[in-house]
Parts: sequence; structure tokens; C-alpha cells
Amino acid sequence: MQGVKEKAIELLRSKSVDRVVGWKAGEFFYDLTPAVFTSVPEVEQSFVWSVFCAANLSKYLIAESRRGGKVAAFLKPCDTYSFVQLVKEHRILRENVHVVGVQCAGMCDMETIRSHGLSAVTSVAEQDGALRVETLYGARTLDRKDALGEKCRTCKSKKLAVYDELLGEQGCDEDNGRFLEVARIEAMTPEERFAFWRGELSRCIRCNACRNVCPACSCETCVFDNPDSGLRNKAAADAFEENLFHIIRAFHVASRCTDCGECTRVCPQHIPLHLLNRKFIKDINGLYGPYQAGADFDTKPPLMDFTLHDPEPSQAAVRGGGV
Amino acid sequence: MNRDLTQTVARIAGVNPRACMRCGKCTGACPAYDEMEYHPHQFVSMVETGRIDELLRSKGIYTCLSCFACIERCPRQVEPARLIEAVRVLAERKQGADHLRPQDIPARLDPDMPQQAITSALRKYRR
Amino acid sequence: MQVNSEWKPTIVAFCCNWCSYAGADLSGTNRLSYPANVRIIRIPCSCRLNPMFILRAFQRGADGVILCGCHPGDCRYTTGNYYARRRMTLLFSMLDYLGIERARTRVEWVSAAEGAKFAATMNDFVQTVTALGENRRLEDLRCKA
Amino acid sequence: MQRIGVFVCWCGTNIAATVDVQAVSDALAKEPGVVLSANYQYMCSQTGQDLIETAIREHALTGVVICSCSPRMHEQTFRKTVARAGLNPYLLEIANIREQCSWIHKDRAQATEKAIILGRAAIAKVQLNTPLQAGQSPVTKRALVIGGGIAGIQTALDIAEAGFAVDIVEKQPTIGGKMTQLDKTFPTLDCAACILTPKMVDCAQNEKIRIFSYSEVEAVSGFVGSFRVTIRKKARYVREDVCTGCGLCTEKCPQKKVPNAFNLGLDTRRAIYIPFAQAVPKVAVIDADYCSMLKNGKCGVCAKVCAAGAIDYTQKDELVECEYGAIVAATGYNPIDLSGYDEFAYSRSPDVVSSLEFERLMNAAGPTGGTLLRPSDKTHPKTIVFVQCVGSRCSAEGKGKTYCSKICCMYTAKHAMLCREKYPDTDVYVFYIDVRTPGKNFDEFYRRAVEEYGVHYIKGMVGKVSPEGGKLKVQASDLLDGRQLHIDADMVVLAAAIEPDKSARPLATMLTASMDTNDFFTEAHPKLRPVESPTAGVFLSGCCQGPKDIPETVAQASAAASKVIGLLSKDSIVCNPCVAQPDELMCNGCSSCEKVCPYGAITYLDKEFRGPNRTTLLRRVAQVNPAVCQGCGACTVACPSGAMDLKGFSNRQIMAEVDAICR
Amino acid sequence: MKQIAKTELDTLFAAITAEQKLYIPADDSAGQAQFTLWRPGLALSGRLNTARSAKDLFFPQVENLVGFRMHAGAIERVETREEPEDFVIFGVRACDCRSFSILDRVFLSEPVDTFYQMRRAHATVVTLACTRPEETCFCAAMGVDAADPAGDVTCWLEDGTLLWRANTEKGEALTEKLPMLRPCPADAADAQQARTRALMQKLPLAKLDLSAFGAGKTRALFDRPEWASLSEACLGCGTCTFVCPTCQCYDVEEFRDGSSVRRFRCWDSCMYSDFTKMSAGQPRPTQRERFRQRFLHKLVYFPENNDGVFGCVGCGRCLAKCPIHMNIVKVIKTLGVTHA
Repeated sequence: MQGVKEKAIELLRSKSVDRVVGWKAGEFFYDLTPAVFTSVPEVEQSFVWSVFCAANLSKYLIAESRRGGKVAAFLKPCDTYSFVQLVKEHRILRENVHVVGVQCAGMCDMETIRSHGLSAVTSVAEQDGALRVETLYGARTLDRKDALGEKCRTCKSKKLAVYDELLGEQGCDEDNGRFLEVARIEAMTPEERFAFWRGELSRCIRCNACRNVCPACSCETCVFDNPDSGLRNKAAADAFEENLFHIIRAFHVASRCTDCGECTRVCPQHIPLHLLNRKFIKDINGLYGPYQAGADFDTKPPLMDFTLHDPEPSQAAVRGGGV
Repeated sequence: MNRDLTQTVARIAGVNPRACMRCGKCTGACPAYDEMEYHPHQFVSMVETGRIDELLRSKGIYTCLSCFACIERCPRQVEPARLIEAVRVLAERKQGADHLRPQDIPARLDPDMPQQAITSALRKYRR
Repeated sequence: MQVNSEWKPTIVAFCCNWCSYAGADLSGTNRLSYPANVRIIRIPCSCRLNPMFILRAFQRGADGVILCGCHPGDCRYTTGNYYARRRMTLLFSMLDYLGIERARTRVEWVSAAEGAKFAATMNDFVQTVTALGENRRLEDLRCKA
Repeated sequence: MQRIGVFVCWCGTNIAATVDVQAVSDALAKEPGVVLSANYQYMCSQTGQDLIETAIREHALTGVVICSCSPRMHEQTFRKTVARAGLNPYLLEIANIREQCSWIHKDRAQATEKAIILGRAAIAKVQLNTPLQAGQSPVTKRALVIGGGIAGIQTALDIAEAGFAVDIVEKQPTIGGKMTQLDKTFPTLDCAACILTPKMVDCAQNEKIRIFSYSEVEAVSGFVGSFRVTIRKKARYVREDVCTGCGLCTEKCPQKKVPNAFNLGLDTRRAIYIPFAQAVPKVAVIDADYCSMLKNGKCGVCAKVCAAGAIDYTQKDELVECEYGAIVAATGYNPIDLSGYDEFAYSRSPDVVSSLEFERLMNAAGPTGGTLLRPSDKTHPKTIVFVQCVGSRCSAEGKGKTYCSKICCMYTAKHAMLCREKYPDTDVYVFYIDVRTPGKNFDEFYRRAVEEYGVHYIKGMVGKVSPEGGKLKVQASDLLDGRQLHIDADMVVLAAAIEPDKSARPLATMLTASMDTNDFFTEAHPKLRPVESPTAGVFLSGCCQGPKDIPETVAQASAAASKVIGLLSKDSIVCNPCVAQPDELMCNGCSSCEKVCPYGAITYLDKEFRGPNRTTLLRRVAQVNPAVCQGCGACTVACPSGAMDLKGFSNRQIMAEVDAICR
Repeated sequence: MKQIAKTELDTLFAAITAEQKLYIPADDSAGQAQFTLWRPGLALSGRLNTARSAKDLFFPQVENLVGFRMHAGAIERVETREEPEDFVIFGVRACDCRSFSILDRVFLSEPVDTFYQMRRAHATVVTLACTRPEETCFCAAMGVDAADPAGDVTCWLEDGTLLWRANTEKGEALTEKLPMLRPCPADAADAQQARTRALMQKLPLAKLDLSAFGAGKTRALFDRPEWASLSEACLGCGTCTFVCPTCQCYDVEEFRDGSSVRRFRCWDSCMYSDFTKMSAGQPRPTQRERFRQRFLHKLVYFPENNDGVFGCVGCGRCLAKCPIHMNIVKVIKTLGVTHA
């Protein structure tokens, strides 16, 4: 997408905003850090928009929108859902944010690239829809889709839920089979499912990266950090607590999770955490009608709503969660 | 007085004779009243009090038409016809009696005869 | 696996104060028996049941957890059981997804007048959970040290 | 350091027979924090309570656990006991070892073990109990009575008599209810209208009473002391304040073929009508289903003849919103639909009538002017068969009601007696299963029907009624004689079971009052609180709670009124202190809790907090109005940060119970 | 120097396992290398390094310390300590091996951490020299020679052959029990070492300048304004801490069920908002202070107390794993520029 950096400069130069939230260049071509820019020189020097801008900037706006003045933020389609959800929950002050929507073709993920057996990567360049990956030990060309992170491979929508101005075209909902993996697990026997999750969740090191990156997990104090909650646990004190943490976390964000996929992206142990959230999303869609958290500012989240004739818990279990 | 038989009959019938409140609606509804020495409500009471042997000896259990009027009308789900049927089954299961063999049935069949009547008739002739 | 015919599951029953808890009382008043390993926790409404409590019970060694609330439409607080219904539907589905036997969790609507239903429900639930055996999947084995 | 006292009740032998109370108190004595563990025969007795009181004082207890009957039984009693000893009443927990232990378990060892576990859970919880103070909430000094039958009328009159304002909402165009349709009343045989209509007039004239006739309750919100009720005043197309009730319109209306509901369709009325002569309010109503002016804009006769100019074809339903401190449900009953009783030929012969129809046929203001005539050919019936228990005491699914309708035995005796008195030439048979006549002068009344009036009471039941050649062939059993009877009757009267009015179920939902499986309102306690619903501020009057005759209804109506008066005479009521409470430091202000609160008890406030490094932060935090919160706890689960908790049932308290139970 | 064909590694591992437990880097179900208990058929990972560091084997994330139980009104102490068996950890890279010496400085100085000490005593460390470093590696800047790692035994994997050199008595003892290792020339690894060293010099981070850090630099660095921008995107998660081979902070927690208590320690992270929280509150109230603590600890405070040794081994895990790609290298580069 052309013009992202230029837009940041224009917004600051015209003083229409006081700050810009974007991505800052790192040591390598891929290690971009979310950053707040306050001056044109800063942007010129280190603002980057590239295929490695996967981080969801919405959560930073909770604090930034309360810091006084106006802040501009560059939000990809998936980020806008988190943004709307946070505005809906009164976490972000909408009036203080200028949302620059940026259309996106999917973001590359370094861990995914490395998973193809590539190490010591020195550059990644787009070439005719494919990616040329240079390493210290030679070069290789990857299909673009093979370099995408999980969240982009199964992108739900290229439609921005909100923007004040848009770079690129407004997109549409996508169908990239984001529930296929959930359905695959649902089709397993209980023993297989248990073994699957035991294998995945037992790798958890409770680093809290999934929670801390999650826009829906923006609690002042998490129940798992709060000694008065009776639930605090810093590390999994037993085999069960890994499950407990992830189930409760998924439940707390259920019907608020926009499926932005950040949890899985940041997990250092590569646990497919999005499969928990997507299970809830799939169930909600199937049982209570399609719902996309953060798609609008008004609809009640399904867990804070009901109808008189909702399915009974016993029925729902038999149905395996609908859809 | 035969408690075991009472239970057997109740089990076969799948109804609870104790639920009877002696309203007599079954007997009021029974079209075969005059043909039966024991009437539906008495029947229920006899099953409940264990007078099964008397019932087994009674011709009345075969004069019941199985019209199910009493089943239809019974407000307590005691459904006397089911008890009568159960006693008939009990009789049928008794060994050594002069039983009609099943293979003799086809010859006696009448295409106009309703199924229920065939079954009832079989039991009657089997005695 | 240790096979113990004497083994009895630990069942935690969360009961709404206004209906099912009274239903449990009624089944007591009518002397309708159900196994002693069912233990009731009184909550003001089925909507008070936090999924945390269910997981906590499993963690601490429960083999089955049942929530009893007012029939939909009869909630003392108008809407509580409707929320509970959605929450439990999703939670149970998730537990099932994680490979926890779904029969270990149940929701039953039992009114204050349904003492017999309460006892029947508990008898049935205990039987189901007994057949499943010990909850090994969610229980913290180290706690028993 | 906690100092907890445990008191194990024997409840005579109710607990002690199956639970080793000594073992329980010994085991619980060893639990952390327990400094005293005692057992006694009857903890709820004066001596038992004294024991607790003394122990609290002598051992400086900080928490009390009583292992006894259900907290639904004696929690209030023991809270008062604890409070008397100077301890906060909410530092008490009850372990239910009777209803949920000793009464259901037969094995002594098992029951004892369970009692110990239940006691342990209560100890674990009480350790986390905090002293709670009940708040106060104001009481609106106006009551609402839903239903204007004899129950509603009596309740309203009694409340008004005590000086409180009261509104009656009646869905029919007139108050009076079923009793207006009755002819005579048992066992005294006074005329129903003669005793009811003066009361109706009293209602109309009492300035404390407002009557919303032809109106229904649309929505109820709020709680005891301040209910907010929306009442739908249905359009009657006649201005209530202008109509003089002269009745001219009802004579001139050209639409004459409208079945007269007041006479149960036994005759007809006009499209504009006044239900009956003594209606209150005596105001005409247009039946929109039949009025040709409303249906196709042609006619307008009533407007032309109305000298007062009361007709208003443009009238619309009107919604009125009012505040009430208390609500009385008096929605009454209806006879069940008899069309399913094919064996009695109700749908096949007009001469098979329900008892209520029979009342109209006997009534001087009824369709026959009080002469008993067969509906089919208007001849005088010579043989009349009464069938009791039609649809009552029936356990067959979908066929009837399991309960006894209570009033049928007496009114059938009345009908039989009146028939024989008025027309001594008639043969009257009554088929009964049992004759139930408990009540003052009731059995004497029944015996008079048999002995003085010669009514044939037959123990048995009608099995079949078949209309044949103008006669009704009745086949029935006589169980005492052991015969099957065949009677050629001219008329058959069915004593239909009665059921709660259909409006009761949606009303119960609005009031959050509970109902039994038959749709009768549930009372707060079947014996000790028979006129209160479990929902605070909602009271029950008349047949909506269960089948009743008139004197019983009036008695309950007055009892409900006295409960209402007791409530309204207070300026404020003590609230439940077990309400939600947010921890502002943890609240995200996300509105999740607000979205699930059924009472609108949660609001938000932008509040300044001290941030790190001497900064201040403005944060949106939830506030709970403790007078409005009813303590359901929906918000506590919706809150992702766990900032919202419920006093008395906090997360930690419940988890402590869970832990103790699973230990 | 000894050698064995790479195809015979299973025989070697089986022989080690016959005596004691053996942990080797093997790929987990997500395709990352992790130290895994060897069992027949378990293949040595082809990846450079494990996702979690080797410290886990000496300083596990959760360790039971002691238990208590209420019994008949009295409190009873329950011993939960378990004496570990001897074990071999194979395939430790030079960086992780260096981290042991850093952890030793913490846990083996008085008061000695006996849990850690026990595990160290029972372990034989077999290191494996690197040949294909990642772009994130900067061990050279921390003075680690990836081509010649320390440990009880050092190994090189070259052209289908595993070279084996015992460095310590423990190493010799292990070697003696492994007859399948055949002797080979002492200079067998030299060529590979030279290649690796040359490669290390070409890495983008090879020339990381650490001159602005070390003992005595607290004053110069503590109030630098750059801390604000460096930490602004930090999520406050513990990823960097938990994958770090040298982070050694832990918290002591208790698991209670109402009648018994299990006291355990678990890793803690200085990045957590409740790290070292006390009754008076957090000593480091914002992420800026917490972030600064982590890096100054590694780059200044630790050298200050430990003869100038940095608390970082340059393994590069935090570079790869940080959700927002903030890391010690960026801190070094940003703060390494001294103001005029």
C-alpha cells in the first residue's frame, strides 16, 4: 500500500493530529515495533509500512486516546473490529482518534517463514506475487500465502468496520475457511480431542503474551493477576491450570473476541489459541445467529443477550456447536 | 391373595392399579357390561387386592371386547383393558392347557376381521 | 487404572435459591432419595454461576457438575436463567471441544414444586457420571498429595 | 483470627435418626477457625437459640455455622438470634443437613459423612463472610390489584378502607368477575348478585379506588416498594367519562347476532353492549369484531342515538404508567374447555351444558329469564343428570387436571337442590366419585339435597352420553348396586374442572412470580405464607393461587389486603444487603454488567483515580444502586475482570464452598 | 577427541539412556525444538536452538518446595522435595552453556539454592557447536565462542560424524561408558571451527558495541529519556523472560485447598505489573520502570556484582519471540549512542 507513511507525515504536518500510532523500523527488515510518532522527522526517519505490520494497534489506543489531543492510527481491516469493540466497551475514546483505514493483502510472519526451514534470513522481497527470501545460506522463493501468518491465511474480512479516511479500497467479507480446523477437531473422538489439546496446551509457559496482546483482554487487573480473586496463578501450579487459564480467558473474551488472531501470532510456543476463540465464535454463530464482534457499535454481544427460545445446553452439545 | 401375581400383572400391563380412585367411569363406559361377571372397575380392584386366581378362572376376561373404551375414558391412567389383557397373557402362559396351535389360525382368518379382534379371538379359542 | 467398585463420584450441584434449592428441599420433605455424593451449593440465581466455579470444582476433584435453575421464563430475576443458559451452552460445548466428557456437566431446570424431578435428575446424573468413572482429565492429581 | 462456632441441630429425630450429630460436631470442631462445636435437640427452640446467643457472647465468636434444616426454613430466625448476641446477622451460614441430607439418605454412615462435608463447606464460606448492612428503599403508597372479581374487589376495598390508594385492573368491561354470572351461592342460597353488586358499587364510589376496566397489565418493572406498571386501556370506542349508561345504543344497534359472552353464548347481544345491568362502570363498549362501523365504516347508529355524544370510533388503546408499592394478583379462574370430552357429547348436543351455563339457565337475568329450559327445544327438562369431576382429578396427560377443583361438589348439590325445589317433577341424578363437603354447613347442605330434596346421588361415573331422538342416553355405572345404568335424560350438566385464567402465566412472568405446573401462582410458603408470592411485594388473592369457593376467596382477599396494608404503612423497607458491588479499582467501565442487569441498577461514573508516579487518571467505573439491585449476580459473571462481586455470595465464598466440598 | 557416525547416534543415545536420563533437542508438535526426554526413535532436531532454553532443566518453571497438611487440628509438614536422578543434557549450544555459569553465580553463591545445586550436580552437560547461526545470534558480542562451547563434553557435528571431546571429569566418566565412541585426531573440528568463526563475524549483530554498558554505568543510563519510547509498546508479558536462558527471578506461591497447602516457586517476570509487589504497592509502577529494570539488570547491575560479566549470552531468543519485537539489541543500540 502506497502512501501510508506519506499520510502520517501529512497528518502531523497539517497539525490535524498530535500523534500518530504506527510501526517503527527495527534492526532487521521484519522486526517492526508499534510506536507513537509525534513529529515529522521521526516519521521520516523510522516509520515503516511493510508486509510485516501484523501487530494490531487498537489496544494501544486505549491509553493513547486518553492522553489528550488527537491521535491518528493506521488500522488494517482486522484491527478495525478490535477498535470498534473497544469503543463499544468505552475503552477507547472514539472522538480522540482519527482512524486511517489501510487495506491489506495479508501480513507475512517471520516465524512462519522460519518454519519452512529457512534460517538466518536477511531479506524478504515481493516479486511477482511471490516472495524472494535471502538467507546467509542461500536464497529461496516462497509462495506469498506460505509466508502469511495464521491470522492472515484465514482472514475473515477485508471490510473495514470503521475509518475516518481510507487508503485503498473498502473490501468485503472473505471466506478463507477459518472454521475448518475447528470443525476438524470437533469431528475427532473425545479422546483424540483431549489428546490434541493436552499436547497443545501443555506447551504453555504462562508468559501471558496471548493475554497481554489481546485487545479484548484489556482489564485493569486480570483475574489471574488479582490476589483477591482467589484465582491468581502466576504459573500453572498443576496440569489443570494451563487449561483453566485458557478456558477462562477464552470465555471472558467470548462474544467480544473479534478473531484478530494476535494470541496465536505472539505465542512463543506456537499454541493455536485462536482455535479456542473460534470455537466460541462458531458456536455463537450457529446457535444464536451470525455475529461478528466489533462489526458495529450497537449490537449486544450474544453472551449479554438472549432470546426466549435459545437452545438448551444439552441440545447444543449434541449438535456439536452448530453450523 | 397373591401379591406376586398382582405385581406380575401390573408389570405386564404397564399400569398401576393403585392409581384407581374407584370412579367407575370404565364400568359406565363398558359396552360388554352385561356379558362380564366382573366389571372393569371390579377387575382393577381384584388385581390390586391380589384376587388374580379368581380372575384367571373367570370367563369374563374373554368376553372383554378389547374395545378400549375404558382405556380411553380412565382419568387415572389405570386403563382396565390393559389389566384384563395382562391377565389373559398370564393365562396363556400357563403350561399344559388345551391350547390352540398357531398353525391352526390361518384357516380361521377372515380378511374382514380387524387385527385386534384376531388377537383377542386367538386367546379366546386357545382356552 | 484402578478399578474400584466402591468408588463414588463427587457431584457438585449448584442450585438456584428460588427454585431448584427449594426443589431439593421438597424432595427432602417428600423423602425422595438420591445419592449422598451429591452436594448442593446454594446460589441466588443460575446466572450467578461463573464458569470459573465449574472449572474450580473439576480442578479440586469433582467428577460431575450440575446446574439447576428455574425453568426458562420463571426466573425470580426475570432473565437470569436465560443468560445462564447461553453461558452454560457455550461453556459445555467448549469443554466437549477440549475432550472433557460432556456428560460430566449438565443443566437442568427444576422448579420449587418439582421435588421428584430433582431427585430423579440427581439419580440419573450420578448414574451417568458413575458410568464415566473418575474425572481424570480435569482433575489436579497433585492436589491429593 | 476467626472464631467460629458450629451448632448441630438434631431436629428431634429428624436429623439425629440418620445423622450421627455427635460425630458431626466432633469432626467440625477440628476444622480451621472453629473454636466451639455443639449439638442440641432443637436449635430453633428458645433454649437452642439461647445456647447460640450465649456461645457467641462467651466465646466472642466471629462467625456462626448452624447445621440444621434448610436455610429457607430458619435462616431468618437464626439471623435474628445472631443479631441479638451483637453479631452481624450475615456472619451466619446454615448447612442444610435435614432436607438435603438426613431426610434423603438412609445409610447412617453416608449421611453423617455428607453432613460433615456440608458443615465444612459452610465453615469455609463463613470464614469469608463480611458484616452486611441492609439498606432502605422507599415505598410508594399505592397498590395495584390485577383482576376485578370478588377477590380483587374485596382486596381493593380493604386496602382502601385502611386509607391507601388502590387501582383495580380488570380486562373485562366491568368488574365483578365470575360471581356476577352465578345465580345463588351455597350453602346459604343467597343470590350472588345481591351480595356482590353492593360491593361493586362501593368500589366505584370509593375515592381511594381507581378502576381500570377493559384494561390489561402490559409491563411490570421495579421491585417491592416501587413497581412501575404499564397498563393498557383497551379502546372501548365509548368515552367512559361521558357515557351515562342509559343503554339506548345497545337497543338501537342493528347488529343483533353477537353471541353474548356474559351468558356464555346461550343468547345474543348487540355489537355495542353493557355486559349486564349492574355493570361497574356502567359504560357501553363496542365489540370491534362485530361493529360494522369499525369493520367497514358503515352504520354509526349508536353515535346518532347517543345523546351524550360518548361514541368515539377513533379511540385507540391507551398506555398508562403508574407506580405501586405492592401488587396483588387476583386473576381468577375459568372452567376448562369441555369440547375434548366427546364421551359426554358436549359438542354434539346443546342440552349437555357446563355448570356455569346451568347457572345462567337458572338465573332470572339469564337467557331464559330464570325458567329452566333445554337450550335445544326450549322445553322443560324432566330428567337431569349431573356429572361430577369432569376433568378434575385426572392424571391422564392432556385430558384434565390432576387436582380436585374443590367447588364442584357443593355447587352441584346446590344445582340439584334448586332444580328439585323449583321443579319438583324433575328427576335429578348426581353421579359422583366422592362427595367432598368440608366446610361450615357444607355437609348438612349436601345431606339436605339428598334427604329433603330427593336428589339421586349415585356413586359411579357416566361412561357415555349419546344424543338420540331428542333424548340424551346416559350410560353409567352404579358401583354400590353393581349395575350399569341407562338413563334417558333431557339434560346433562357437567361439573367442569376449573383452571387459572390464561392471563396468569404471562402476568407471572412479568411479575417474576413463580407458578406451579398447573399455572396456579406459588405461595411463598404453603402453610405459613399462603397469600404472598415468593416475589417480594406481590400478593395472591383468590383462585389464581388455587381453587376456592367464595368465602375462602374473600378471606384470602382480605388477608392479602392486610399484607399490602402492612407493607404500605411503612415509609421504607429494608433491602436485601446481598447485592452486587463493584471494585472500582478493577472496573474497566466496559458496560458488560449494565447490559445484563434486569433492574437497571448499574450506572457509570467518570471518576478520578490516583495513577502511578503522582498522575491522576479519569476512569469510567460502574456504580450499583443497592436499593434497586436484587442480587441475582448476572453482572458478576458478565464482568471479565471480576470487579463485580456479589455480597453474601462472593466469588471467593462460593469457591471456598466448592473447595471444601471437593476436598 | 572421539567420534561416531551420525547414523549411529541412536546407539549412542540408547547407551546413555541405559545409565541415566537423556534430554536432547527434538522437534515438538508445533515444529519447534525443545529439550525432550530421549526415547528410541526420537530424532535430534535440525534446528539451531531450542525454543525454551536449557535452564529449564536446572531451574524448572514450577518447583514444589514444601507442603503442609491440617490433620486432626494439628499442622503437619509434608516433604515434597525429590532427589533428581543423574541425567545428561545433550545438544546444548554455547550460549545456553554460558548461561549455566551465569545462573551458577546466582544460585550457587551463598545462600546456596539447594534445589538448583542438586540438579546441577546430577547433570552432565554435552554441548554442540554451532555451524549455521541465525541472524538474531549475537553471542560473539557477549564473548561466547559458538564454535567451541564449554560443558562437560563438547561435540561437533560434521559431515555425518559427531565429534566428541570430554572436558571434565564428569565428561570423561560419561565417555568411558560409551565404547561406541572411537578415537579420532584432536584437530578434527578445527576446520569447522574456523568456518563457523568466520560466519559469526558476518552476522548482522556481530559488531554489537557494548562499551556504554557494564559495571558503573547506572548513573549514565538510568534517567535516559529513551527508556520511554523503548518501553512504550511493551505489552508487559513475560515472553522475553521465560525464553531467556539467564533470567532467574521466581516467586513463591501457595496452592491451598482449605486443609492443605503446597508451597511452590515459579518463574516470575520483572515485566509483570505485580513483580515484587509489596504491601506498599509496586516499586516500579509503570512499564517504563519495569522495562528499564530488566535491561539494566542484564547490562549493568549484573556485571556490577559479577566481575563485569553481562547477564546476557546473546542467544537471540528474545529477538525472535517478543510479540512487538522490542529486545535487548534495540536497547543496546539505542542507549549505546552517547549524547554529545
